[in-house]
Amino acid sequence: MEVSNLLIPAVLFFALGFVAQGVKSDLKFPPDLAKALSIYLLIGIGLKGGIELAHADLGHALHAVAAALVLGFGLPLVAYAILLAGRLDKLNASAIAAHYGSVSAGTFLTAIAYLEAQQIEFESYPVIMLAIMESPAIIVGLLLARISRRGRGDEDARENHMGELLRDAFTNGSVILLLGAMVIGVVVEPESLATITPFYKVLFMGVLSLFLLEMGMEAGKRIAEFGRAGVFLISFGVAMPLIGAAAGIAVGHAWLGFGEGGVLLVAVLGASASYIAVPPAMRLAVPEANPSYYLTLSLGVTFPFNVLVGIPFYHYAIRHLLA
Amino acid sequence: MEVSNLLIPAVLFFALGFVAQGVKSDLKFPPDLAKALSIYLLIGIGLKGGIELAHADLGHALHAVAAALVLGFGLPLVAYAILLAGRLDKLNASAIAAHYGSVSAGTFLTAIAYLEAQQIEFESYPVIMLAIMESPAIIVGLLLARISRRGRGDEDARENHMGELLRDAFTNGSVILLLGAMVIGVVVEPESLATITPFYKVLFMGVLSLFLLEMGMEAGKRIAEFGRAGVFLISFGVAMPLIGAAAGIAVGHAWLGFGEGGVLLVAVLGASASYIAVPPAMRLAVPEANPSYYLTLSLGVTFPFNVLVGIPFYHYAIRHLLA
Amino acid sequence: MEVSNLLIPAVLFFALGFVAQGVKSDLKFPPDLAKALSIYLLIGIGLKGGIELAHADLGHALHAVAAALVLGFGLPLVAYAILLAGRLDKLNASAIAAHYGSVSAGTFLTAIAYLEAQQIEFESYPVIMLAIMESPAIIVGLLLARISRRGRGDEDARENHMGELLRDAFTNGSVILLLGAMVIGVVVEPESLATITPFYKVLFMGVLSLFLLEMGMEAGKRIAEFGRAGVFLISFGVAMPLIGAAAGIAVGHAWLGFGEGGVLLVAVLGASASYIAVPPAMRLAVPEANPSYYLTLSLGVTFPFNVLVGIPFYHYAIRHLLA
Amino acid sequence: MIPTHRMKLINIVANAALEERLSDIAEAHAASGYTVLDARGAGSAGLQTGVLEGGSNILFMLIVPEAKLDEVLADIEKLMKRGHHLAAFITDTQVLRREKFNA
Amino acid sequence: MIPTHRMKLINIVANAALEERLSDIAEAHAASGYTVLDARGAGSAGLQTGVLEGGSNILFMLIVPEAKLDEVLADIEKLMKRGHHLAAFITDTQVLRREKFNA
Amino acid sequence: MIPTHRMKLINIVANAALEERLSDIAEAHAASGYTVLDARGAGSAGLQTGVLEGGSNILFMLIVPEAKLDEVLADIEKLMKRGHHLAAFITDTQVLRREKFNA
Ligand SMILES: Nc1ncnc2c1ncn2[C@@H]1O[C@H](COP(=O)(O)O)[C@@H](O)[C@H]1O
Ligand SMILES: Nc1ncnc2c1ncn2[C@@H]1O[C@H](COP(=O)(O)O)[C@@H](O)[C@H]1O
Ligand SMILES: Nc1ncnc2c1ncn2[C@@H]1O[C@H](COP(=O)(O)O)[C@@H](O)[C@H]1O
Ligand code: NA
Ligand code: NA
Ligand code: NA
Repeated sequence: MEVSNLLIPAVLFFALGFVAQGVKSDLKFPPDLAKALSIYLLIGIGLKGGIELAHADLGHALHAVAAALVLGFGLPLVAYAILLAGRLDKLNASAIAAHYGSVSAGTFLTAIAYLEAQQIEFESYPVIMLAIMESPAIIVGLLLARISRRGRGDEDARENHMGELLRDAFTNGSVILLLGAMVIGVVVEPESLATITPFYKVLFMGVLSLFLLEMGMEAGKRIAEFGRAGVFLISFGVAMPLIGAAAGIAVGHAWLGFGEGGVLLVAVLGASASYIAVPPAMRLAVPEANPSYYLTLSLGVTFPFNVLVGIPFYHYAIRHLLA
Repeated sequence: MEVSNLLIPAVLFFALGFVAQGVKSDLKFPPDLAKALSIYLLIGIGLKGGIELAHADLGHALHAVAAALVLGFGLPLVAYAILLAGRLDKLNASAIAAHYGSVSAGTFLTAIAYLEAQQIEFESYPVIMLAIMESPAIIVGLLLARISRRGRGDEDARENHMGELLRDAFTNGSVILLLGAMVIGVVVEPESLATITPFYKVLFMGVLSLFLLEMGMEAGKRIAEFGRAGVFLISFGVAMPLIGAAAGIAVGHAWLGFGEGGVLLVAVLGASASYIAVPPAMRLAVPEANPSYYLTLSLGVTFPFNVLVGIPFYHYAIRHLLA
Repeated sequence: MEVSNLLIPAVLFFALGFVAQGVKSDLKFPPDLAKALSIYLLIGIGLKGGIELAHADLGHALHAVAAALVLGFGLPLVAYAILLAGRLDKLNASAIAAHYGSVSAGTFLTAIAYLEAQQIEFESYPVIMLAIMESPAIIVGLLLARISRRGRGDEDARENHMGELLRDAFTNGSVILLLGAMVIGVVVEPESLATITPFYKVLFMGVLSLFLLEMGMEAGKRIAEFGRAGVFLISFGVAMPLIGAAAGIAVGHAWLGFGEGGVLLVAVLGASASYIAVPPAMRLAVPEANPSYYLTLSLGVTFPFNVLVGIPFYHYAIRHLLA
Repeated sequence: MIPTHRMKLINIVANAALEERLSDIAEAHAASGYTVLDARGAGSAGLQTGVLEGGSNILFMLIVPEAKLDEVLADIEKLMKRGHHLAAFITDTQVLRREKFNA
Repeated sequence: MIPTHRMKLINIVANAALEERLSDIAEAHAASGYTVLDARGAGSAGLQTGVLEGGSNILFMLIVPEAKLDEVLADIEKLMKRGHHLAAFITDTQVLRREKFNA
Repeated sequence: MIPTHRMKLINIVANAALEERLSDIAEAHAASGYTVLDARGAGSAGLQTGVLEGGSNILFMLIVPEAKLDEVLADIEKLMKRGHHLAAFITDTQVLRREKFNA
């Protein structure tokens, strides 16, 4: 594996943002720019997934969905167990766990850019899995928090009404964008879709690079909060992606039988933690948890780790496994 | 007319936003994104119009302009009469009437996407008419409000000074963008224009889809205000576009002699109501009117009606008329 | 030189914004749009420079860098001397001087659009010079201000600590974006860069036109502040670009031996004044100076002068010089 | 002299996800309206840069007649009891046109 | 102890289209300046989501010496009389450097 | 009745470039946090349209116990002495949960 594999725009722009923050540059991004870019990226992935879903094998697709549900429901439980073992209180553990069951679209797209730069083929199903994996993690987080609250007697109708709890998980903004765009990608005729692909497809990697530049800065800002999080949580932020990647590799290889590229993408789904969809959901669902913990872990530790170290490392491991 | 005609990105993204709001998704758009997108879209239409105007037949162009003025000055009077008949106070009637004399670029562009998806040819003159139709409606609204105020003796120099009144109508932001871009499209040499067309032309339909997604959400938010508007106004919001479309069809077919596509676009010019250019103008010109009425009608009722039902219906009617 | 040379999108969109402000249009741009566009433009120039730097002649490149340093350090001193001669206080003189040693990317890019419209070749080194010239000017401004403050005894550790002073100059947001993107352009393999060029290259001139539209409005708003600046400063805003252009022509022609196109670009580097990178730097480094002076001069006087009059005039002069 | 009327301005700085909850409170107490501004900042919940939704604040402003102050604060207290991270502070203010703020 | 000086902070929440009118009022009364923030909200004019210009609010802040308060309020009253939908509220405030606010 | 506690709300309107300096001051005095809003306006430093960084304001809000007011104002005075253009004004406010604002 040559170094040049890592010298791709996605990774370098992320690094640039990270460095800019490190040298205390006065570089500022309009706060709303990242929000606009992530909306664009989610629609772009959704369309891509839908177009591929249109002529995908239903059997395989269902297996991929099932695998996504297993990872989405399973990983948070693993994370929760580890966090409790580390003596973290149950509510913070619930909120953090939810982030690790979900995924980071930015990391996933970096992995795609990484594969494309090396002309490595990959299956399309992981894109579908990405859209599926937001909701289960949120639901598990909600349920874990509910259980943790038991007997504290400060139950609250609104927060804990099961119906609304599920609604919030499925009407999450990111989920709506991913699934909605996916449906549009499925139902619209190719020639009609062609009118919007110059915008959503041709520009995609360029927009991603700009998004990652800003995320690099955001990740850099979080380093100042490491102290607050403490050694145990910071190390969890590095260890959990390794566990998630291992689970992803097992699922992608043994169960779904994907090739090198597809397995890497599933590994990244398992390894990455959400910093866009899940944090606002946890704000409402587990208000008692401290957002500084879960934002610092998912955005400040796990995200840079996956982008700069994890992806090539998982790839290296997969190569050896398949060889 | 097959259903697939309606399954175009423009319509589906609008529907997605509308649904997202309906299911109370927490999906949020940065408030400034829609403003940026509409600036882009207005410049894009203007350039398109200018490029076509450059090699358009002056005679036809003048007829189109005349027709635009007739619709722009006439339709608000019709709307005003209907609203007074419905016992709405004169000032609210004046403000609402202005919106229906003007046009909705979003609806107009959806109609263009609708035609292109079916490979139906259309004349270029309606684009010029679009740019013309903003100002007259604003002027009529201003004059109607002035008359309504007569004798109320709380005249105010600034609001009612005829010169400034006209200036505001012609220096309206949307008018400046449309006409300015149109002039640029006329005077710049093709090879020089080619440097900016990848941005303004190739991306256009994609940007439109993103804009309509957000407008779908905005329209959805307005439904909560239906009660405030009342049954009469809500039904006016459905009836008036039908009248406007009929007027547009008559003008486009009988006067301008356009084909199926061109007539549909003129129908949409007549049927649609402004929710970008006119509301701020009425805020200053008819402050007494309640913005909740005219925003709810143009954005919450007429816009979705035209995009989801009106366009295919007008098209259907035109087909029968021409057959 | 035919008029059609000036009828290029970049110039016309700037003029449109300027006129819109002149006629007191209610046209509004979301404040953050310009910030987002300028981030995009700086990355775009940086990448362009890096790609060209990759296969540039090192010898020539070093000469270009040296020339950029000479202009960057020299021009502020000239400006400072003139301003003191005009009886301006030393601190305001220091801050204004820094702006004229630095450059305006918007003006530079307008010059590139102007050359491309006439199919005039130009060297790639000026792009590198652009990236170099931000920092020296800031440093000179800081040093001049320090000297001016001598003996005022209200020294402040933080503001005047040499280390931080230099850090601020080199970690300036614009510098980071330009140099960072340049490095990325150098190290990334062509086929990998190709994934982001549709975004950063193909759209570039279109995005520039939108940026210049907003800058035209900003420049227009500044006219109201001319009175505050006074006759001397306003005339300085027209005279200084002429001096800077002359210096640039001398350097570009006699020293660097560029052709017609390259010399014009160096002239514009000399003639233009920064309104993005330097103002925030001076806010911190020379807080005593009045921002209304330097913003009005660089943005309200020198920028429109260069875009509308200067570029073609410098070009005309260069033609005669080379003939 | 233009008459003004004493009222209470309730300010709440909280994560953007709470906007709907807060406007519901305003409605529940029949306030004449409310105002929301986007904000960033830092506090016990850590740094809120305003870049990601999970780290974006709003400043929610609500003007109420003094008679209503306590019932509204009670609802805000409920949110805080539930664990929500927010800063709430009340300022005396004089409004133009008492009737606009339904008192 | 740092000296502060009692002044009046006039807050106005209105549609963005009124920004120029309000800054004209500030100038007309020789205020030292003004501050504007983008806002959204809801009130008698309905929901203001901040997405479309016709439905976007601003929070306009104007600090004036007490002596000037009434003449400024008179101009704001004029706007309201003319029918403009806006919320205006005044708060006591202590400024640093009286001279900055020309009093 | 919900208990509230008297504190001071320090408001500063300054160029965006000063944000880091101001948050440093908040930290230096162990404030529980701070809030920042983007703003535009006009003043002695001229028109601040908010479009370019050099012409963009922020409204920096800092709530402190009265005991801390003076030391914080002293630091702000330092900034002004150094020449920085900013408007600073302090308002009395009543906070919910005194302990949140570490007093
Ligand atoms: N002392 C303070 N002054 C001003 N704003 C504050 C202060 N403390 C907290 N805030 C704001 O309130 C938000 C929520 O506070 P917290 O619950 O402590 O995280 C923070 O993100 C800040 O924007
Ligand atoms: N009770 C209130 N508290 C805070 N803001 C309000 C209140 N009433 C109205 N506003 C704001 O003032 C704007 C104009 O009010 P109105 O004239 O009632 O439409 C609204 O859009 C709100 O943003
Ligand atoms: N009288 C005032 N009322 C409200 N805001 C003000 C006032 N004077 C100044 N400001 C704000 O404070 C900023 C800095 O003020 P200055 O130092 O005078 O330039 C200005 O850009 C305004 O946004
Ligand atoms: Na995961
Ligand atoms: Na119409
Ligand atoms: Na220069």
